[in-house]
Amino acid sequence: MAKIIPQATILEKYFVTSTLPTQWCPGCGAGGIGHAVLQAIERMQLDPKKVVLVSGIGCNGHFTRHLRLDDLHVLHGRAPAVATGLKMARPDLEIIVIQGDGDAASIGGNHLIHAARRNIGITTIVSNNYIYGRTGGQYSPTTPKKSISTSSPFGLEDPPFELCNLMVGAGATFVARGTSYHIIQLIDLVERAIKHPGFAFLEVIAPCPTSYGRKNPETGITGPQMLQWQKENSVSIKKAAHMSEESLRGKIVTGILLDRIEPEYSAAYAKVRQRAQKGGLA
Amino acid sequence: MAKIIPQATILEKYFVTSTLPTQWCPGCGAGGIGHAVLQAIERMQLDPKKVVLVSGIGCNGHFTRHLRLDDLHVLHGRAPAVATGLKMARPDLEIIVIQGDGDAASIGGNHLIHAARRNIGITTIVSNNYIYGRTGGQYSPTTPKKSISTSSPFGLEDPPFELCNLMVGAGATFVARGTSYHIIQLIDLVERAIKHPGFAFLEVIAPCPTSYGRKNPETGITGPQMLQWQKENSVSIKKAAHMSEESLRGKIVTGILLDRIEPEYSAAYAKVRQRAQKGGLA
Amino acid sequence: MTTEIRLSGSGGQGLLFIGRILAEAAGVFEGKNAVQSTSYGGQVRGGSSRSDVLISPAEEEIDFPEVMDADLLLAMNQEAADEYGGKVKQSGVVILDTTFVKQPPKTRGRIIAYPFTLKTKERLGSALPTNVVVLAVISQIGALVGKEALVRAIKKRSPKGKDEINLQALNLGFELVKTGVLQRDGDDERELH
Amino acid sequence: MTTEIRLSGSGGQGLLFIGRILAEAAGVFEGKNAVQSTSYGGQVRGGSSRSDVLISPAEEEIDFPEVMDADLLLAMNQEAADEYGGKVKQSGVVILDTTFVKQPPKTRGRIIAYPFTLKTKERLGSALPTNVVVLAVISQIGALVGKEALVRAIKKRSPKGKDEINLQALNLGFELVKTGVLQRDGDDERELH
Amino acid sequence: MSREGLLLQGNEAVSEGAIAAGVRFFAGYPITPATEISEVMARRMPELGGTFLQMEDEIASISAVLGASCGGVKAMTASSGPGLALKAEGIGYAVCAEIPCLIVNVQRTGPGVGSVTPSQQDVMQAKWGPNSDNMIISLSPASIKECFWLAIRGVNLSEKYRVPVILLSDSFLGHMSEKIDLPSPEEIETMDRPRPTVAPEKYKAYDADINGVPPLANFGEGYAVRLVGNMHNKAGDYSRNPRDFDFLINRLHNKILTNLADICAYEEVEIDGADLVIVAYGIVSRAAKAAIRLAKNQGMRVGLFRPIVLWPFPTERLAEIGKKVGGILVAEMNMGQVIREVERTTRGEVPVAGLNRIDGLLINPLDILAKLKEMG
Amino acid sequence: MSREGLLLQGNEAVSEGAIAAGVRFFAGYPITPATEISEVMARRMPELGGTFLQMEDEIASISAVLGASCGGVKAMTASSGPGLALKAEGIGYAVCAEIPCLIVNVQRTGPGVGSVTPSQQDVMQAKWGPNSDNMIISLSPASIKECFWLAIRGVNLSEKYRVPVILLSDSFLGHMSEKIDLPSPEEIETMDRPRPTVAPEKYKAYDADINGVPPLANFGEGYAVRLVGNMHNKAGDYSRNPRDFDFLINRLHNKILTNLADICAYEEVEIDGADLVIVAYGIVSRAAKAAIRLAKNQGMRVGLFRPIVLWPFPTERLAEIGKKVGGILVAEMNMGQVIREVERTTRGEVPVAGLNRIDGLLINPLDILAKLKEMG
Amino acid sequence: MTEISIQRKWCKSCGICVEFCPKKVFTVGELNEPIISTPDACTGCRLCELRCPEFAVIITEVEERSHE
Amino acid sequence: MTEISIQRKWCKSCGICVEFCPKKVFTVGELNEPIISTPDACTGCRLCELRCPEFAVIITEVEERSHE
Ligand SMILES: Cc1ncc(C[n+]2csc(CCOP(=O)(O)OP(=O)(O)O)c2C)c(N)n1
Ligand SMILES: Cc1ncc(C[n+]2csc(CCOP(=O)(O)OP(=O)(O)O)c2C)c(N)n1
Ligand code: SF4
Ligand code: SF4
Ligand code: SF4
Ligand code: SF4
Ligand code: SF4
Ligand code: SF4
Ligand SMILES: [Mg+2]
Ligand SMILES: [Mg+2]
Repeated sequence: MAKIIPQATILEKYFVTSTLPTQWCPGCGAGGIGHAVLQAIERMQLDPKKVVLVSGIGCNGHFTRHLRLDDLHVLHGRAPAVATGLKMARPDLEIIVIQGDGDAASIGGNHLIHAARRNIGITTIVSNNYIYGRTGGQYSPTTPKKSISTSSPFGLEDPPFELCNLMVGAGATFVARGTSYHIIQLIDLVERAIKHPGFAFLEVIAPCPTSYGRKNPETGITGPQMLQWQKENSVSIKKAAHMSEESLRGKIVTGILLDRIEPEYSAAYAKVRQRAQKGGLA
Repeated sequence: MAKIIPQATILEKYFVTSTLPTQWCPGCGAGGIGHAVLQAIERMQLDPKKVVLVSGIGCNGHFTRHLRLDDLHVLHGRAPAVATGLKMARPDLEIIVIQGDGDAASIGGNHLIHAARRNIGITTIVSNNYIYGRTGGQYSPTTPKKSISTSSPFGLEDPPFELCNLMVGAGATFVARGTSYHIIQLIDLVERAIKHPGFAFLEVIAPCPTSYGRKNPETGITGPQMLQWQKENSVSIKKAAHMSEESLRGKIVTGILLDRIEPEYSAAYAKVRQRAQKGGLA
Repeated sequence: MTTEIRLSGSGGQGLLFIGRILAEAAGVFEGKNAVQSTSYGGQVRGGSSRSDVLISPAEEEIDFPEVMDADLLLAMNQEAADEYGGKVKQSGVVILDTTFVKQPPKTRGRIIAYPFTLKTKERLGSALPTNVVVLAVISQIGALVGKEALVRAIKKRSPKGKDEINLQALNLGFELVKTGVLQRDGDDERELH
Repeated sequence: MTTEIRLSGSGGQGLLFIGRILAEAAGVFEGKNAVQSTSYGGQVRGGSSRSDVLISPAEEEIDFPEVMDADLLLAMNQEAADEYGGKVKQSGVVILDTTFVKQPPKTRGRIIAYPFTLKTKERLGSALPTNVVVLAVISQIGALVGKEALVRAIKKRSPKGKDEINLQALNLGFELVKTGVLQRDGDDERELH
Repeated sequence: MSREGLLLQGNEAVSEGAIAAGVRFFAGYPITPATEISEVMARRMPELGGTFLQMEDEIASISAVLGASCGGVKAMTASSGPGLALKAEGIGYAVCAEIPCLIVNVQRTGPGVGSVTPSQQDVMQAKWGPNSDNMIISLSPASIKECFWLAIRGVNLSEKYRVPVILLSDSFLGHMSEKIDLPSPEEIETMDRPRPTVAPEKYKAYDADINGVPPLANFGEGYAVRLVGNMHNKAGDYSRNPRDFDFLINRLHNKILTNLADICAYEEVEIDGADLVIVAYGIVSRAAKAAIRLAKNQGMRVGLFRPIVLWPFPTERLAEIGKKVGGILVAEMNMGQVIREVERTTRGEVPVAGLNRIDGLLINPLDILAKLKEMG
Repeated sequence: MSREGLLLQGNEAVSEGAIAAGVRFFAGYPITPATEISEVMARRMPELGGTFLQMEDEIASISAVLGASCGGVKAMTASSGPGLALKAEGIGYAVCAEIPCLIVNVQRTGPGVGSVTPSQQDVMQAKWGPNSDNMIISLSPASIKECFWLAIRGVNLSEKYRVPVILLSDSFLGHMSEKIDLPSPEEIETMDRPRPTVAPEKYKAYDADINGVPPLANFGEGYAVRLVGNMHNKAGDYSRNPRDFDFLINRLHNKILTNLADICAYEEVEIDGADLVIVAYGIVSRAAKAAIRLAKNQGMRVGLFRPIVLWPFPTERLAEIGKKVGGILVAEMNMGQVIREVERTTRGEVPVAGLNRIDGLLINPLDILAKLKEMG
Repeated sequence: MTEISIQRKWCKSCGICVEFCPKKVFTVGELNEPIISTPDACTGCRLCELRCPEFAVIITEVEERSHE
Repeated sequence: MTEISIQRKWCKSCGICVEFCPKKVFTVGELNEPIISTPDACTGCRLCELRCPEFAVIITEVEERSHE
């Protein structure tokens, strides 16, 4: 287990503490992801000047407002597209995208799959709390069937996306899943995702007690209950390899699900520049 | 091999012949898909009154203007979303969506994956000619690497989508691929797709001699050459099962790649109506 | 004449709820005109909360739907008291929950100060229905609506299983008024703060 | 004085190409003012095509960028001839490719009719550079630009490997004018159609 | 639906109005301050055998609505400014393809993501958001009652004229509660799209004279309907003929402009004899009424002109008023949008002043009163 | 870049102008009649070490442009009406977040998908397409030369004022070729966004006075820049304070409106002594010039007022002109858009007539002449 | 037996029918147009119909005449 | 040895630190707020820091004082 950086250090180096407290509800999963991101950044000794956060609209996107880092808080769903432009213009920057499940998979689904397809060198972290938290708890494209939400008062019949599968289908080269509960693993996953040279996708199962928990007590009502549920229902990818499909049903498989190397897009594009500058059309 | 309906019958029953000739270039793949759709409709003896075509913007979407069927020629990329609304409002209709690769996978990518996720009972046929034909030959999200197009004059470095993989990742329940050359198989695939109770996705590899062929002679320049290339480079899914990944590289695998039954979305939603009408919130 | 009531405090104190009950009781069950409006913010939780209710006789339409000068101001925290205390009519009444409001605000109105939250918790075992207790008090003091209408509205709008405790709270509020335990402060003193 | 030239025919006959060459030769290489414009349609292929070129002396700006009354009209198919024949000045010239135009249009202008496409195929083995042949003819007849400028523009704009054949076509055009083989029709006769 | 009075929020009233008008299909994407409309519809649509769809975004929402409408089901969506921006292309498409639908826009503060506080900043966007010239209808309610009735009116106009109708609510009205007496169904006039009168083989989806609304067959009825957003001829086939363009675009305008008497609606308060007239719409008109009350107390004669239909703008009547009064004050919660129409319409014949507020708070009667006094 | 003359199409000239202004990032999505801009950029950007990105749609395109711009690279996109509609939300975001960028809109005929023929139908959309009040700048070139120079001007204004600039070309101009003498680099003035003058720790991305343009640090320079499209305070943090809203929205307007002298541009032809003045912009102004020529021959005294900057509209100068002449004819290829501004501006002091064409063909000098004669 | 007809107004001379007729019934004409050269070889497989992008080929089955 | 401090202004009394401290260092107060009950049991694993959604827990390592 790698070293944990003291919170005091993180606070001092990265936070604008005058912006705290956060606006989140008690037990919200957004903060945990924030910890993991900052721990990884600090552990990797990234130059904070070169780290840019691109944050989506939604509760989870609110994390970045508390930090002393470049931060582009963009339109709902557009973060991967914005980050793609930024990375192409400035390949020297380390770009971390923070989105919610609605932001990433609903309105932003197309940008997400295209970022994956291009293998653009950004890290996209999606906080999947199974709900639109920020707008008061409507179901999202990841909300499990039968869930109650303010827009599915009779129980949802929409099948959900498996975000990681979607990413694999879209051609992503790094796909991982973690949970808020497994915070130590999560830091490692963030680190691995950042280190991955192409597009890295990390899904984090995160509690939204207010908008999801209260209406769907099966997975816990309060923050601690929801973390407990995560603890009890997660299986590492290693273990999962030895389990039957049946016994995996309803389980959260955590870890790195896919990791392969393909040319990173901004680097690949450099070849286009070379060819263009040599003059000939290919 | 099932019966082929005489073209004379098709012309009389389905075409507004005064709209012919088409505006397509010689050898264009759009027409072949049209044949397959009409053959399947007629073979299945669907009631033409109940068949609605939803056509996207692009050369391929122009097929429907020649027909005597309900036809909604929609905005670029939006066909699956429009069709979803129509199907939910009118589950009695048989809805066939005709899109190009750009329409479906670029601007319309999000609607496509969400239609797949919901398992809405429509048939989506994507003519994949590897290019934006209608706007004069810019690369699309399916254009193979290194291709020359008006927007990749130095050779493309974007990795393409594997559309069928994307659909599998999105949760589609029926995924198939055919080619213009294999027209008999294509009719069968259209029929199977229409019969599938949920969302059915059919990719058709189709030639665009004008915008793709001329700049990328490796896969043929003219219509006949491009069909010939399809013939030589296709492998049925059956055969493919016995081939190594290596030997499958660059091959078009045709046939039904995935076929499973899950509740169709408009039918599933009927359950919500039932619960609502019984009065209780679930 | 339109009666202007402002209910102010923190998010989570249930002011929107009692605003709507009051409006419904007056508007629907007593046939008056009633408007309830809310200062609307972007926060998911917490922060300040404000709910205005305007009530007028059936024949008199309510135009502007926010309180201009309150006939009745309820302030459930210090910030609310400070911010709105000045916008009360000379003839108005300011009701403070001294559980939270430690410093009476500058106001022209008459002040009624009482530790509603504490007392509710004491009497009903939970502080949650304090809003309904206060609702009863306000309705009485302002002579806004009768008890029957309040009961109907509460029954209609209470979430499942909550109507019982809410009705208890309503009774408690009526009792507080009747028994005269609500402490009164004169205007003049307040002006000095 | 601005000279107004309209090149019309079918898509694929290369009228846009020679319009641009003409404009570039006159504008860039001979220092005049030149504008070339196109009627723009939505079709991918085929259909009608129109390319207008306006040329004026260096000191005279060109305002409206479309031909109003043509000094020179080239019609490479019947529809074009019919549609634009009437929009030619009294002093204007109408050049018809009789490979496609079988019926001279109603026009006030002088008609020059010649089977350019057929002859080009005959002489150069391919009909493709017919457009450049006609370009040469037009330039001469209208005294629009010198050969040198045309040669430069052709060299600049021809796709790789096509400049040779285009220069041959240019020469052929010049030859046709010089040798006087271009058949001439009087106005009066045409008016009767 | 009971005849008993009800306390409804604006967002609820709009929903119930649309339902009363026959809407049985809702597709939307959540956005504050419009979410309650989704939430009501999520409950009410399935209860009534209709459909509630939460789509992947606003673009998909308007798309799904148009699809449903083609199937003959009255359909609506709801959003706020940023969402309306995303729907603009689809609304323009609906204008061209002439597909009826209701779009509710609960305005919030902008530009950009802005804030969820009330505003009237999307008035111009409602008309000019889509590309090109678009003749749409836009309505502006000022009370809960009007939220209900204008939703009905919106659906009806949309069907009658085959045109998208945009109902412009705002964050304040959307969350304000007021008593409303719901009418019984028979008190509600509902309108349906004009139905074809020719045999299916002869049917063309765009067959109307230059001022006309072409009959619309629903999908699945055997009319071989072709609906299209490209420039088209009467059959709905693509056209490249300039005459077809001219005819089509003019007809799309004329079908509205030749029916202004049917479409336009406004309220007037004490205009006769007024020295000054306030032009205000939506929630601000209520501050204006209060201001008039206060002004009267102070001996001033002030009137109100309240456009209920904002687009097409009631130019004619306003021009008349402009000739009669000493000044016009346009009070609106934006940087000055309707004032542009007022200035244009009154042609300098009367001084026109603006009172604007964009800080997320309501314009107050006292603000208006002060401004009125300033104007003399 | 050579000093030799060149024959360029409008779409090429716009591209070359943007490049000359320092644009090194292009993201777009193909749409006729703007595709050539993409195609030129697909070649030129990598040649110059810049980036050409074909994004998945227009929304992604404007998004990528904004991302690149934050990185300090001058960035642009190009589209046509339907695409501009899709970009509207992003443009509004850029207004609020104050991120410089150039958006070229090559107008085609609408509504809806419409047709690729020329029009001037997106003038109002350019300003009012996004939700809420948006103070943007929009330019209208009339020649190939101007396509080039206004692209430069657009990039410069965008940087100087941290505002999105919309260049309104059209399908005709985009494909028309004209000679242009390209200037040498030193003849071109380029402008960069105002740079921070404070220490990185003190930097705030929105720190300016009520009329000011706040300095903008690029990402990756250590300033901890926070850019945001929500209502915000000077640090870029969310605000719910009405005073912050008021300050921000007013500042976004003021930074443009207090610099009209720098920003506005128009051309006047023979206005002095004119009986009638034509107001025309873009390609139509050339028909107007021809019409003036023809009118002169017939003894009429006609002038031209051509807004080069369409937004903000040159109200002041036009109001003056309105006072001096006998009539104004607004000729435009739409159903009447700029005429609304002209009517508003001239306050009834002069008769204003419109000449409109929406059939995909150019307004012709003879059309104008006939209308002028009608006006007397 | 079959009768083969080509709608000349629709045909774009793409050559697909020519190339892929299993019986090589068509040849290419001067302007690349398809010429029905050996109609009797036609087996009525309809592949030409199905592959013609312009819907321009029509095969009609005609009664096989008895040996008269 | 560690010192545990909670930023009370930031803490939202969610109970996560309480629930998941392996050493049960915290208990719940009257208003659900976390109370540092057995600070000496703390092993300095920092899980409470990392899991606190409000960044409100700060663990400081202090020099273990020698047995004086
Ligand atoms: C274009 C647009 N549509 C809708 C919204 C409203 N909106 C804000 S956040 C959000 C969803 C948030 O859900 P998610 O992304 O899962 O984030 P969470 O709040 O759950 O962290 C929505 C729909 C918006 N801001 N912009
Ligand atoms: C919003 C919008 N953006 C762009 C376009 C331009 N456009 C028309 S068709 C097309 C792409 C067509 O490609 P594809 O879908 O592959 O169809 P094909 O023409 O190749 O059959 C594009 C980009 C448009 N009509 N609308
Ligand atoms: S609503 Fe959910 S996601 Fe949003 S702050 Fe509250 S707990 Fe977190
Ligand atoms: S451009 Fe390609 S897709 Fe379009 S009609 Fe021509 S061949 Fe077909
Ligand atoms: S396939 Fe059809 S279009 Fe092609 S040559 Fe044959 S008949 Fe003509
Ligand atoms: S039907 Fe078959 S055999 Fe006969 S011409 Fe056509 S392809 Fe050839
Ligand atoms: S550091 Fe570990 S042991 Fe110490 S209080 Fe925190 S969770 Fe408990
Ligand atoms: S985890 Fe943090 S917010 Fe939650 S109770 Fe503990 S200190 Fe408070
Ligand atoms: Mg979420
Ligand atoms: Mg394609």
